[in-house]
Order: sequence, then structure tokens, then C-alpha cells
Amino acid sequence: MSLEFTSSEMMSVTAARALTSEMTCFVGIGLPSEAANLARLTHAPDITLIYESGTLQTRPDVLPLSIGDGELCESALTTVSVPEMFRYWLQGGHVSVGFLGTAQIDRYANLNTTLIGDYRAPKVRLPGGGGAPEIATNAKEVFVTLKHSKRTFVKDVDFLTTVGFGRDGKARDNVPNIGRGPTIVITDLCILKPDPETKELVVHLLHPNVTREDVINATGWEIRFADELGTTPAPTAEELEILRSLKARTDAHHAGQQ
Amino acid sequence: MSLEFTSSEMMSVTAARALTSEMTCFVGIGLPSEAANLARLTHAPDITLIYESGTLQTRPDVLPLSIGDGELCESALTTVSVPEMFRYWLQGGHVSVGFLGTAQIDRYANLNTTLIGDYRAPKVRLPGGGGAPEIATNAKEVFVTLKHSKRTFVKDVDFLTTVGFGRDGKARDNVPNIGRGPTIVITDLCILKPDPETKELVVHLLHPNVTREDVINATGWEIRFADELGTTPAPTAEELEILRSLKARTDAHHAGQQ
Amino acid sequence: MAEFLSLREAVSRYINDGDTVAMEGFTHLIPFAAGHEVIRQKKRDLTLIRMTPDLVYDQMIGAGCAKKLIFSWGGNPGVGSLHRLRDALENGWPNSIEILEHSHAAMACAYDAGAAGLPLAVLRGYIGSDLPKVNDQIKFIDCPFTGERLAAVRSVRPDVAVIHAQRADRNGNVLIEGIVGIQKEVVLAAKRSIVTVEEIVDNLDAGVNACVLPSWAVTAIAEAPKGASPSYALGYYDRDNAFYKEWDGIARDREAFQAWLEANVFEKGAA
Amino acid sequence: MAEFLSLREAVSRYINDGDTVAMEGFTHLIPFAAGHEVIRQKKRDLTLIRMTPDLVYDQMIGAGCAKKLIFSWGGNPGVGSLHRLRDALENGWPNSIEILEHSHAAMACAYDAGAAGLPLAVLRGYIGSDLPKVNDQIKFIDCPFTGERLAAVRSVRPDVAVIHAQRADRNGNVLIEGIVGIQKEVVLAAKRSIVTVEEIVDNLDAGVNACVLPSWAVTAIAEAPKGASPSYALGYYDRDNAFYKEWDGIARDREAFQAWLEANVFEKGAA
Repeated sequence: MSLEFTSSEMMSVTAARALTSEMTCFVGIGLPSEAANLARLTHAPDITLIYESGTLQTRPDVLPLSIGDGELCESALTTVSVPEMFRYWLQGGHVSVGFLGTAQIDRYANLNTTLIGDYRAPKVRLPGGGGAPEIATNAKEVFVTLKHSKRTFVKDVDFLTTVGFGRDGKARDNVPNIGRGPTIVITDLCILKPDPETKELVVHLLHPNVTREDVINATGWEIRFADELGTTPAPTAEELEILRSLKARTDAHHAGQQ
Repeated sequence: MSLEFTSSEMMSVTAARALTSEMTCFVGIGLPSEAANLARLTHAPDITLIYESGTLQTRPDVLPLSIGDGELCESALTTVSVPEMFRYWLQGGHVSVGFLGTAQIDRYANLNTTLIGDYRAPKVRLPGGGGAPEIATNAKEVFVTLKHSKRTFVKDVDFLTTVGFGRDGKARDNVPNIGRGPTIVITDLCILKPDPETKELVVHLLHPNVTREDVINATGWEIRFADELGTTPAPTAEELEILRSLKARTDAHHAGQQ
Repeated sequence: MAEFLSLREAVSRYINDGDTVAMEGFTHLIPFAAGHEVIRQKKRDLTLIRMTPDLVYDQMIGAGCAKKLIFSWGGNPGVGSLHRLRDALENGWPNSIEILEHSHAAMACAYDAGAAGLPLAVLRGYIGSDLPKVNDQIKFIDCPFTGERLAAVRSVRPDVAVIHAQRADRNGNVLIEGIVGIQKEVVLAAKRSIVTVEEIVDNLDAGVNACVLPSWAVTAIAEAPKGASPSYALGYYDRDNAFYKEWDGIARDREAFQAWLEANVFEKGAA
Repeated sequence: MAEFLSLREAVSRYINDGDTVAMEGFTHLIPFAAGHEVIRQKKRDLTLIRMTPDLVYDQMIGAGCAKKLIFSWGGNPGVGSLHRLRDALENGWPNSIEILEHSHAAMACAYDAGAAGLPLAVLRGYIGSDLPKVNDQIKFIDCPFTGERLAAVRSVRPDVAVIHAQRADRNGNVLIEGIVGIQKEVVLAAKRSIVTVEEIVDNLDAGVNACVLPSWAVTAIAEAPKGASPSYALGYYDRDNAFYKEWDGIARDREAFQAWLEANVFEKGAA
């Protein structure tokens, strides 16, 4: 059986598979939210999803457009204030996985969502840090998902909004009371993990029909590949069906809301 | 018309009169609570009462035995957590009057509710600080009410739990962002106020039928009297009736609760 | 006690040119009606504070109300950039604006500290981030008990807080329900506050632990039905997600934006 | 996820001799049933933490469970002293105990900081008080922004939190209503937690912003109907104020206390 799927679908399905029912996941909007809800609707029905708007253990039927859509509150176990969310639930150590998107990532998995260019004279101004800077250190580990390109995968981020392992890979060394940082990066081409020693991102699995050259051409530094480079399993028919119906439901809902 | 009343009733009625409808009053249990609710039931119907258990704007029908009786919550506008009460509402500057009782008070209106004797080998162990240390500095002003005796009115408190004006009368000088401290002390004998300069407590009004000697004999230091010493107005028939019915209602309620 | 005023009167009386104004509502209950009234009254040189300056601040910045923005995430959620904000930052149109940016956690803590009457908040934050290099309101302190290095941020104490809530009772007590965000904190942290509400009712009909702002903690209340639209008010109306998407097109173009502003803000009076 | 256990099993498994145990409930929802089970199981050398150590700790201290007490107000509210606490402090009976005392504000902030994963809390407190002289967990810091001197207290992070709540659903989510005190904070600040509940229900029937502890934030849940009596549980039963007054007589006398303990705690098993 050979299924048709897009690279975006491949990315969402793969990102979803990184999650399990036992996790408490602090979910960023966009790709992470899509992956987390796909996980919940497939193999991880009991995963606990938390959004920074204060919604604890939420189960939206459609993907929220914003971090605080009504869906999230109405389907949550309870909704707390934003300071409580960041202070008691995130900083208090109750989040096992922080799931983040980003505009730029560098070889040490540092994230830039602030700007391209110089801080005082930006070429492109991006939204800013949001929840990410503290999710990255207060969650026990961090998953990152983004599309792979030379613009997004850069040797050094223009601005270090959210720490992966710092400019030299050592930013977490000897810092007490913080999480392990990024443990997996999922793109539309491959799965990367930090080298256990140097913390530099290394490609571990290529998605079906993706070549080493595709990844090399889409990465802004000399990307390394693991010695035993594998292939990511393709999406199953069930995963694709549930993802597509979630997205169709979402589009219909948001378009109709007037 | 000459009414019969006890010195305790005189004290409660006088303490109640210090309060107005415009005040937001953080109420200690016991005498302050009795006075504050009497005020609410007589001349200050719109006074806002706050108890440290988190009950905002409460209107109990009977006096609570504890700071957190069900009455307080059920009749409150809303009930918040204890950290929120102390952080947002008291420290945040929303309390105009802190109304405190105490076991000991000294000439600079410092309060001791910790112990009599030496800290490591107490003669009498008292309950401790409770809310008072921060009520005394975070409320815009403080009213104190207690029974007058040589045991309670001492030259220097054994332990300074809650600051009035400090051991030398100068503890509030140049301390930013705190309230004025005690502005009135109401006992069963008289009304005292701190001297505007030295902060030493001075008797301003004697209750009906109380003499200077009564106060001198019940005070552990050489008590001063104001140049124009007045007499506190006696309780009115209405005040006494409302106070007595409040106390009767309270006794019946608490005895019957099993 | 809170005063009941028209929105026009409340904005006119309590927001002055040059004020520091925090209009909050974390994606829910965003005070759009109040923002539009600020634009209509041509308030200028405001320092605008908001964790998530989305469309309402994009509109106010595009209309020339702001000289400075303090924020932690500035985008059109799920859609993209705030083009008016970017035009101001990248091209100085209609005027250049200063920015001071935080993370969400730090800003939430800064509001919390403001509500708690403190000059600073302490958090485990900003580790390894470049943000402390560009924001002088972030410092680091050592815990006197453990020696751990922690971030400290100056608390937020705005001149005016503006929020939208579901309802107020006739005494001026305000109920906020659902995603309560940072609304209680900003009102308690500010010197003055304006609360717009969907309706004024006899009885709040609130649970024992509901998020209620007592009348004595609020300066002014203005009735503004649908006052959060295109954001939403739980129990009243849904988020107009289609408009959020549509805004992207309007805001990309200065003329389209100005035409929108004329037709939808200036030509409509306050309720 | 929270485990459902009998109270006996929960106390046996999660409270060890020598542990730091915080049993909270600010006059409301005091976990008396759990305290009695601790007495029956003859737990020893506990460091007991509680803002208002009232009758439940008086009983546990009189029964010899405690070696140290951390508190901010220790009395029988509206009645008078805790005679068992005083006997331990003044006469070392049945054993001497150490104390560490705070103000309510500081302790509430210390729990809040514990829940927030911080090593310290900062407050405007203890100004002019002698308490910092006898409590080495109080220090002072200077605000790096304003220079204001503020109190710092070490956060509270107990080994075990014990609270009583109205109800849990079958997934182990817990609802607390009414005077919620410090209960959420103590559970989040502790390494382990035991929650006793009036009943276990299919549906919590809670408002959108209710005080709910998710199952994954709780270690063990034990059903204990009337588990807060003589304290109360809003919506279930009232405070037994008459017993609080009666306790004064029982606790004044060592033999009367021991007879009460025998008849009311040891001879009654856990539910």
C-alpha cells in the first residue's frame, strides 16, 4: 500500500508520534498544537495538553486559531490565570514536555522568534518571545517542530530568544533546576537530535523520499548525520485520515465564525 | 435617660464608632470582628469587611468564632486564596484600616501576641503573629482594641510581634510604602492616640464613669493625658440593642452547631 | 466605588496623552471598543503595555496613539504579523515607536508583582536568552538562601488599566469568567481602571470563588455590548476568527488600513 | 495520575517518620481524619508545617508525633490557647518540640513560592518585628530597581502535603470550594500529596474557573466522609463550634486528653 501525503502531513504525523499519553505537554500555537491534538486523537488519548492562556488539560474538537480560543476553555478541566499558569504549573515543574515552533533555529537548537537583522533596525520584526524562553528551561524537555530551509536552519540565530544549548552548546551546564532542553527537532525533511556531548543537532532519521542532499541544501551549516541513519515510518492511513478530518473541521469552523 | 451597660459593651460600641461606610477594613478575630460587624449593623452599613481567610466584602449574620467560619464565605462577594489575600489585597494597598486585637501593647503601640517571658523558655506561649505584622504596615492605618490592665498595657512589650512605632517611636520614619500605623487604641476605659511627635500613646477620651486614676492604675507606664481630656459619648439604646442581639444570635448559633 | 460612565466619558476622563496604558485580555475579552474610543479621541504619546499586542494595538499604533510598546508577543495569533506594528518599527510610520520586550512569564510575573504592590518580581527565567541584553528592566539576583541566580523584573504599575468583562452588578462589582488571563492583576496594579462590560445586571450570579473585582477596586465602568468583538466573551459571543484572518490583508496596506479605520472607528461613535 | 487508596494505606505508604508534613486547610476543610490516622499509626519525629496549627496539630503534638512545628498562628480560634502545644513548649510534654514561626503573610508567600518552584518569596513584611531575630529563614534583600529593602523568606517545600477537599471525580481530579486557603499551593509545593475527600463522584460539576487539582498533580486520594469534622466542608456540613469550645477543657488536662485520644482516635479505625 502506498499512500499519498505531503511533507507537511509527514511533519505533523511525525511530531505527533513523539508524544505519549503519559506526558503533560505545554503546547505552542500552530504546528505544535496541530501535532499535539493529532497525538491526542490517535495514539495518546490521555495526553494532558496545557496552553499558556491558562487552560489546563484541554481537549478541543477543532484546532484553536489563537492560544485562547473559547474551545480551549470550554473543553478544559479548569482555567487558571496567566500568572498562575506560568508560576505554579510551568515553573512549578508540572510540565514534562514543552512543544515549540520557531522562525529560526541554529545548530545548538537555539530559537529566534524576535527578529531578523539588527535589534534596533530590524529587517523583519517577528512576534517575540511569548512563552518560549521559560518553557525551554522549565519544562523537563523540549520538542521543536518547524519547516526545514536555509532561512530557518541557520548556523547562528540572529537573536537568541529562547535557549537550546546556547551559542557554544554549554548554556545548560551547571545551571540548577532547569530541564534537559531540546531533545528532538522534527521538520518536514527529517528528525534531528542534539549530540549527547557537543549538543550540535544531528540528523537521525530521514523522512521517506528525502535524501541527504535535500537536508544539506536546506540547512545553513554543515549538517551532520548519525552513523546509523534511519528512515522515518510513513504516516498510516488512519493517521492521515484523522489529521485531514481535524484540519477540515478546523477550517470549516474558523471560516464560519463570523 | 441613663442606660446600663458594661465596660465591654462600652469598648465595642466605641470601637465600632471609629469605622465608617467608606472604609475597607481588614478585621482581626474577637473584639475587632465584634466592633466591625456592629459598625456594619449600625452607622456604617456599606463598610467593606475583609477577613484573612480570603473572604472579600463579607456580611456575616452572626459573629464568626474563627476567621474562616462558613458564614464568612457564604455572605462574601467572593473568596480568594490566602496568598492572594495577603499579596494582592493587603500588600497591594486596598485596605484602608487594619483592625487588630492584641495580648500586650506598649507605650509606642507595639503589639505582642507571641509570648510572655523569654523566647526560648516562655512563661506563657501566645498564638503568634498571624496576619498582624503585615496588616500593621500594609494597611493605610491601624486601629487597636483590647482590655485595659497592667498586664496588657506594658512599658515595653516582651516580644515585638507587630510594630506600632518601634522601641523608640521611630520605626516608621523613612520607611517607604507603608501605612501610618496605629492611629487609635480603644480600651474598656478610654481612647488613646499616639502623640504626633513622639508617637507615645496619650489618653484623649475617658469613657463615662472612668477616672484618670482608673487608667493610671491599669497602665504599666506613666500614662499621659491630653490637655483637653474629653468624655466618650455613652452607647445609645439602639447601639446596645443591636450589639446584644448580635451577641445573643452568635451564642445561640455556635452552641447549637453540633 | 466604581463610577458608571459612558465609554466616551470614561476614556476622556481617565486616559491622558502621555499616560502608560495597559489594555489586557489574553486573546479573550480584549477591550476593542475601548481601544477604538482611544483612537477616536486621538490620544497621543501613550506607552502601551500588553502581553499580546494583537489587532487592538495594531490599530492604535497604526492610528498614531503610541510612542512606546511594552509587550511579550506581538502577532496576529495563528495568522501572522501585525503589519501596522511592523510598519512603525521598520519604517517609522505613522511615527516611530520604542519597544521594550519581555517573555510572557516575566510579564505575567511583573503584573502579578504590580498587583501585589511590590517593585519587582522574581522568576526562574531568561536563562541563556538575549532579551536581557536589550531590556534594562531585567536584572539578576542571587537567592540569599540557596545562592541560585534568578531573574528579577521591575513590576508593571500602569497609570490606567483597561479591560473588558462579562458583567457588572449595579453596585459596580465586576465578574470575569473563562480565560481570565491577567485582567485582575492589571486592574489591581494600575492607578486607575476602566472596565467595559457586556451588560449591567441585578445579580452577578457568580460562584463562591469566582473572579470578581469589587466595586472599590475599580475606577469606572462603561457598558459596551460586544465590546470585545472580534475577540470574544465567553457566554456571550464567539471569536470572529474570520476577521482576524481578514485583518492581515487590511493591515498590510496603509491606505486599506486608513479606509478601514475611517469606516469602522471614526464614523462609529462610542455606545 | 492520583492513586485511590484507603486512608490507612495512603498514610502508611506516603508519610514516614521524620518527614516534613504540611496539613493545610485555613479553618475550613481541615484534614482531621488524616491527622487521626497519623496518630493511630504512631508516626514520629515529624516536622509539622501549618499556618494555623489548631486542634488537629494540638492532638498530634499531644500524641507525640512532632519534633518541630513551623507555623504562623497557633491557637484555638475564638476560644484560646492550644494547651497541648503549650504543654510541649512550656514543659516538654510528651516531648519537647522546636518551633519556627512566621507571620501569615510570609507563610502564605512561602507556600506560594514553593508552588511556583522558587527557593524564596519576597514580600513587604516583618518591618520592625522581632520575628526575624528568632527565625533564620527570614532575610532582607534590596530591590535592584528601587533600592527598597524587602523581606525574603525561604519557600516551603514539604515532603508530604495533606489536605481535605469536597470531592474527586473517578479520574482523580479534585475540587476545592469556598475558603480555599492555601490548599492548592501546599499540594503543588510538596513532593507527595494525600487528598481526603467527602465523596468520589462521576462528575465534579465545577465552574470554568473552579479551584481544581488535576489528577496528575496529586499522589493519593482517600475517601473520608466527614473527614474535616469538627472543621467543616462547605456544601456538606457546618463547623462544630461547640466542640472547639469543649476542646479547651479536654486539652487543658493531660489525662482528659489521653482519655479523649483513646476513645476518639485509637479505638476508631480509619474508614
